[in-house]
Amino acid sequence: MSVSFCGLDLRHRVINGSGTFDAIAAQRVFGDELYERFPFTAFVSKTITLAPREGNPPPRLWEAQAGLINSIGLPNKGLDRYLSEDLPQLAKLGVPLFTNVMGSTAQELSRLVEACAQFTQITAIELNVSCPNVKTGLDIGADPAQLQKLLSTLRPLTSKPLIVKLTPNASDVPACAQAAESAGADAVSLINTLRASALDPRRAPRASARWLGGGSGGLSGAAIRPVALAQVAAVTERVEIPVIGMGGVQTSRHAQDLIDVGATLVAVGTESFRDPTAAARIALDLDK
Amino acid sequence: MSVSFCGLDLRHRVINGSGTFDAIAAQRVFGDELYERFPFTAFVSKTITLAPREGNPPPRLWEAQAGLINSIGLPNKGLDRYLSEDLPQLAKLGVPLFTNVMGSTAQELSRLVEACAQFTQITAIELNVSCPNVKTGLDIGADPAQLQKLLSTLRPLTSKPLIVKLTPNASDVPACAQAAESAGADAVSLINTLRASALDPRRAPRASARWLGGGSGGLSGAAIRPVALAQVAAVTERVEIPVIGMGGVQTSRHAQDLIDVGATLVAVGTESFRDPTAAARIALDLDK
Amino acid sequence: MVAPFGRRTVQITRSDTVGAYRVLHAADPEGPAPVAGQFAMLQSVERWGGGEDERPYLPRAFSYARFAGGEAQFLLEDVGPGTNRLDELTVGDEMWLLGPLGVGFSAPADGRRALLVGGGVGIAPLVIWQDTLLEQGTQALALLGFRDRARAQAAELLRDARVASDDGSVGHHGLVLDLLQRELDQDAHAVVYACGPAAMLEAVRAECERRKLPAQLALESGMACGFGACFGCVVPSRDGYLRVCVDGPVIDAARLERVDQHAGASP
Amino acid sequence: MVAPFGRRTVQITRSDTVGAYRVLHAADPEGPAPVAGQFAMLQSVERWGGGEDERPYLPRAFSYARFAGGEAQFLLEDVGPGTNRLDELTVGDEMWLLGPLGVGFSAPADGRRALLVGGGVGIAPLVIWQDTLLEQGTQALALLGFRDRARAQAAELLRDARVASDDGSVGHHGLVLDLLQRELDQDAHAVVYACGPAAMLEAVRAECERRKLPAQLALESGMACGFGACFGCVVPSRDGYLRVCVDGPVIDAARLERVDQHAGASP
Ligand SMILES: Cc1cc2nc3c(=O)[nH]c(=O)nc-3n(C[C@H](O)[C@H](O)[C@H](O)COP(=O)(O)OP(=O)(O)OC[C@H]3O[C@@H](n4cnc5c(N)ncnc54)[C@H](O)[C@@H]3O)c2cc1C
Ligand SMILES: Cc1cc2nc3c(=O)[nH]c(=O)nc-3n(C[C@H](O)[C@H](O)[C@H](O)COP(=O)(O)OP(=O)(O)OC[C@H]3O[C@@H](n4cnc5c(N)ncnc54)[C@H](O)[C@@H]3O)c2cc1C
Ligand SMILES: Cc1cc2nc3c(=O)[nH]c(=O)nc-3n(C[C@H](O)[C@H](O)[C@H](O)COP(=O)(O)O)c2cc1C
Ligand SMILES: Cc1cc2nc3c(=O)[nH]c(=O)nc-3n(C[C@H](O)[C@H](O)[C@H](O)COP(=O)(O)O)c2cc1C
Ligand code: FES
Ligand code: FES
Repeated sequence: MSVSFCGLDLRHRVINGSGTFDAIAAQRVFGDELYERFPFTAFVSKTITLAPREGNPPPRLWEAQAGLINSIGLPNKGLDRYLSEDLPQLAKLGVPLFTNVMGSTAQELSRLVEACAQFTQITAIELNVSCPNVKTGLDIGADPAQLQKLLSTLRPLTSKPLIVKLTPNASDVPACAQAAESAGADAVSLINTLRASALDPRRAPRASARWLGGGSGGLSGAAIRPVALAQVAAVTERVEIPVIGMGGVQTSRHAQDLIDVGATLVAVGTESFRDPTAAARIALDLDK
Repeated sequence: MSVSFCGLDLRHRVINGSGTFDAIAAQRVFGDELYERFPFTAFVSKTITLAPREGNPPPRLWEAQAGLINSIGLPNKGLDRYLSEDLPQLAKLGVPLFTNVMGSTAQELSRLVEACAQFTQITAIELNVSCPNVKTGLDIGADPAQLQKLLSTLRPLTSKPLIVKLTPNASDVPACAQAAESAGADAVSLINTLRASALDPRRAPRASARWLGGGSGGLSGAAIRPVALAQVAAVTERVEIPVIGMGGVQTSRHAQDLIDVGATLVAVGTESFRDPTAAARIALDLDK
Repeated sequence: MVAPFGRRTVQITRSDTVGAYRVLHAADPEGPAPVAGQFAMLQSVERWGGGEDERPYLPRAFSYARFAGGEAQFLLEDVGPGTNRLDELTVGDEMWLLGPLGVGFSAPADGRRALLVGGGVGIAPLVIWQDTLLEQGTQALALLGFRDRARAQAAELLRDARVASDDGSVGHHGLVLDLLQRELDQDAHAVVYACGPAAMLEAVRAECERRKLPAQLALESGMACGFGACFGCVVPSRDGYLRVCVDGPVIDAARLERVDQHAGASP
Repeated sequence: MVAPFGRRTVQITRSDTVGAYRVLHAADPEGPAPVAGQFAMLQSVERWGGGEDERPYLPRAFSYARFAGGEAQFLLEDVGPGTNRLDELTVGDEMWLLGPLGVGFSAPADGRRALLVGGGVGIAPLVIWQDTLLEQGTQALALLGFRDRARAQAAELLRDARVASDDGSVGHHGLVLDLLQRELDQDAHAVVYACGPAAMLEAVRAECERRKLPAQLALESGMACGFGACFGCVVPSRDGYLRVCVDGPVIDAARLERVDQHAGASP
């Protein structure tokens, strides 16, 4: 059963969530078996920024009830080294590549999009707009008007499909999706992690030492699945462009729920940590 | 250890979340033992509206992973019968009463606040602003400017403490809290349930029949605890007024986490369904 | 019957397989004896949750099937994660129990006999109700419907039950409603007590309405709390929504226009 | 050693108490033999989760303590919900195993002898490393520190180990670092291999730096995936953050300015 997405013909409906699978590291760990049994029908890169980023200090992880809080902080080599070092390796995966990029200004994002537009190995560009606006502190994607303006700037810069990865920490996620659509986005993806915190279990009594090195983090996994289903359903009701649904998907049933409310593709994130071939299992079960 | 909250002297820090404990029904079920061992240091009513409401059609509940989705729809007898029938009974509980009210316009809310202001049995008024605005579809409490305007209208109507129960489905919850504070709110409470959905497990293949009679619902319980901690921490950093923290509290550890990030009181909701005396257990353990 | 405030720990003293079902015995020395038709909210103390999907999270409702000598009996069918977990409890394991909860059955007035109509695991409250009625010297004929022979074995929990089965493997091949009609055709001076799948309850309700006979229906509904706190368990009635946990589970059929599709036992 | 892609099911063949710890044996006939210092991500197939707080949710990392005849051995201490669940597994129970993962130890060059410094449950990778070294004919003296006698019993897993204990109940009353210093004072032509609590690792690192001795430290860190996917397990190094799961767990001490407080075994 092949699936059409933004003009692509994909073998099945399951991809990875950005930042939850490092295909290059995985190749070192699992060898060529990774290529032979690559679980995703398209591969989404970690978020890439213009300049290299170290990411947040440890600890970066906290296990919650049926969920994971991460405060990774988007470590990456920066655009140049991604394009020169990683892209040639990722091209060997044999599936379409979606490059996920983030910038805190329209200028930064423009440069990222323009650069990606040059590379034939990159099939589509995913914009991570869950990045805090330096001025307001809010995610740059949380305000529909701002998002529409941003997209209008970026749209002319490439003919590749532009996927907007919406922030779930917004009052009106469907309005953000509509704004993206009206400004020419080819697809939207959601949900990213929900803002979440944890305290150091070994802190002194009545102290509030934050556990995560980044101060706070994002919740993913099973715990957020009902929120993801609601947001995906609300968005598919309001836009015509295809939707990539994600958030807590662990089984084909969960994937089917997202598809049944209108998602075209489904992404698996945290579940790959528990089961690195989860996406393959889910794709297989979906076909049954 | 007594606790001061909005000029009240409370025996401990644990109250109920609105809509998660019906003291009148509980008295019928558990008899006078309920009074003798009343678990909450103050009692918060279900949300009361001007006109009676039937609530949503069943099914109203869905069990999620470590959480509960409800689509109750705020059934209640309406203001008049609440004041004449319920209030005299609730007064027998022997703890301060917080009456939670909701209206979809400033006018409705004004009438509710004015009416409550007349009753000495009511200690404080909690405003549920997680109610969709008829025009925008967004929660009326999701926009700081609107919320500030609303509060400015309501503040002069009563000298009782006004608690604003913030909506968690907002881009900028701390800004909403600040808006409430600046317009004279005496306290804020959070978090209410996160928007969530579920599908009918027995639906036809590839159909999307919503499970909940209300179309979608709100997620509560353990699954939302890390989100609650993050929102409470973000709010206490930005306001001086006391904060009532809630969301997935099941043990004194969870309550202590909220207190450690600055909450004055803690509310228990869903956990009371699993253990009706949970709040008493938590209050006791907190003191240890 | 008023319930103690708070869930209490009870220990499993016996767990028997009865055909497709399980009868769980739990020592509850402090527990007040329930009225027939009342229920308890149950959850295992250990490992409630952690199955596929991490459910169960909330306690589950079960009718008292018997209560004697400080021991409660529950009849259950493994239909999901909660019943699955309870099903695997063995002697010595502990459960949390909140109860007895809800409104039970009330006895027939004016010398009428009782007709107990049960479907599947819904026969549970009829077991204790028949015990009670027979003790009081009231006639209480049980008419029970099951999907198949394995399930029908539970009919042995009642005295002299007449059985119908969907697949014809035991008793009457067809619906328990057929048995009820036959009985009522012969002697209609009866009160009907029914518990089972929604479709069965609705058929019983409609039949009794047609014949102007009193009927009490023990409903089911997804519950979060069992004591009126969540407003989650409602069913529509002629006077608006009723909370099954505090206004029921036993509801006078006359109060219902029809039995909601979500208000019955798993078929 | 490259790992098969995907978690595989392995069966518990033995579970022994060794003082305060447990040694879990699992049949892994298809599993490639690990290099000493490598680890596996483990989770039980049944009931992973459902304890207090519904955790564990993610798999947990454990060093191979031995691997022979298609059977892997893990040494574990019950410190939380994950280790607690693994601790209660019995013969025939199943685990999911992903591994072998990470970079292991490498043997001393130029005829140096090996000093194996372990603390608490951190001795696990030193067991298999000592086996390997002795087989290769390399001297491998084990210096082990424990909190108390119950924990110190695990020293029996290594050959001729010298022991220190915090409470003085066995061996030297004090730190394992004292034993190391004593050894190095006598013969400093050695490579140090260490695994244990962060404070111990840092002391070992500083000592070796002072003496200009090569040292390999097996670090720990909270992990979500174990195969480089999440970037969650990082520790600071002289060249920025390293992922313990793919750049380690064994890291050349020279790469670290200091051992991060989160990078060691539970003390
Ligand atoms: C008053 C009363 C008395 C009862 N007495 C008995 C009795 O004596 N014996 C007995 O066996 N049962 C009895 N029940 C029914 C029993 O409570 C349910 O069968 C039980 O709750 C099922 O739990 P579960 O976890 O095993 O199954 P669940 O997974 O909860 O499934 C049960 C039903 O819920 C639906 N469902 C599936 N997933 C979900 C979800 N995520 N959230 C919500 N619903 C879902 C399914 O479609 C299924 O029909 C009674 C119920 C009530 C209300
Ligand atoms: C490469 C490597 C090899 C290892 N080898 C071994 C080994 O051979 N034997 C062995 O016994 N252990 C080993 N460990 C450690 C082992 O993985 C941990 O002890 C285990 O993960 C603990 O899990 P738990 O659920 O039992 O405890 P957890 O509850 O996860 O607690 C463990 C630690 O995490 C902290 N913590 C508490 N709550 C949370 C929370 N909600 N989220 C995150 N952290 C929390 C605690 O403070 C505690 O220090 C190794 C670790 C690594 C990285
Ligand atoms: C450890 C981790 C790292 C992530 N990194 C990124 C990232 O770099 N860019 C991004 O857009 N989303 C990132 N995400 C979000 C995921 O892509 C996904 O939206 C989210 O985790 C929800 O899906 P899940 O519940 O299946 O994990 C990350 C999530 C996790 C858990
Ligand atoms: C069944 C149910 C009904 C609720 N009804 C109300 C309500 O009427 N008014 C309100 O402000 N909040 C209501 N809430 C929200 C709770 O008060 C609380 O904010 C939320 O459930 C989070 O806390 P918890 O995780 O401890 O349940 C309700 C929650 C539940 C689960
Ligand atoms: S189950 Fe909660 S009100 Fe009935
Ligand atoms: S544990 Fe995920 S990157 Fe190391």
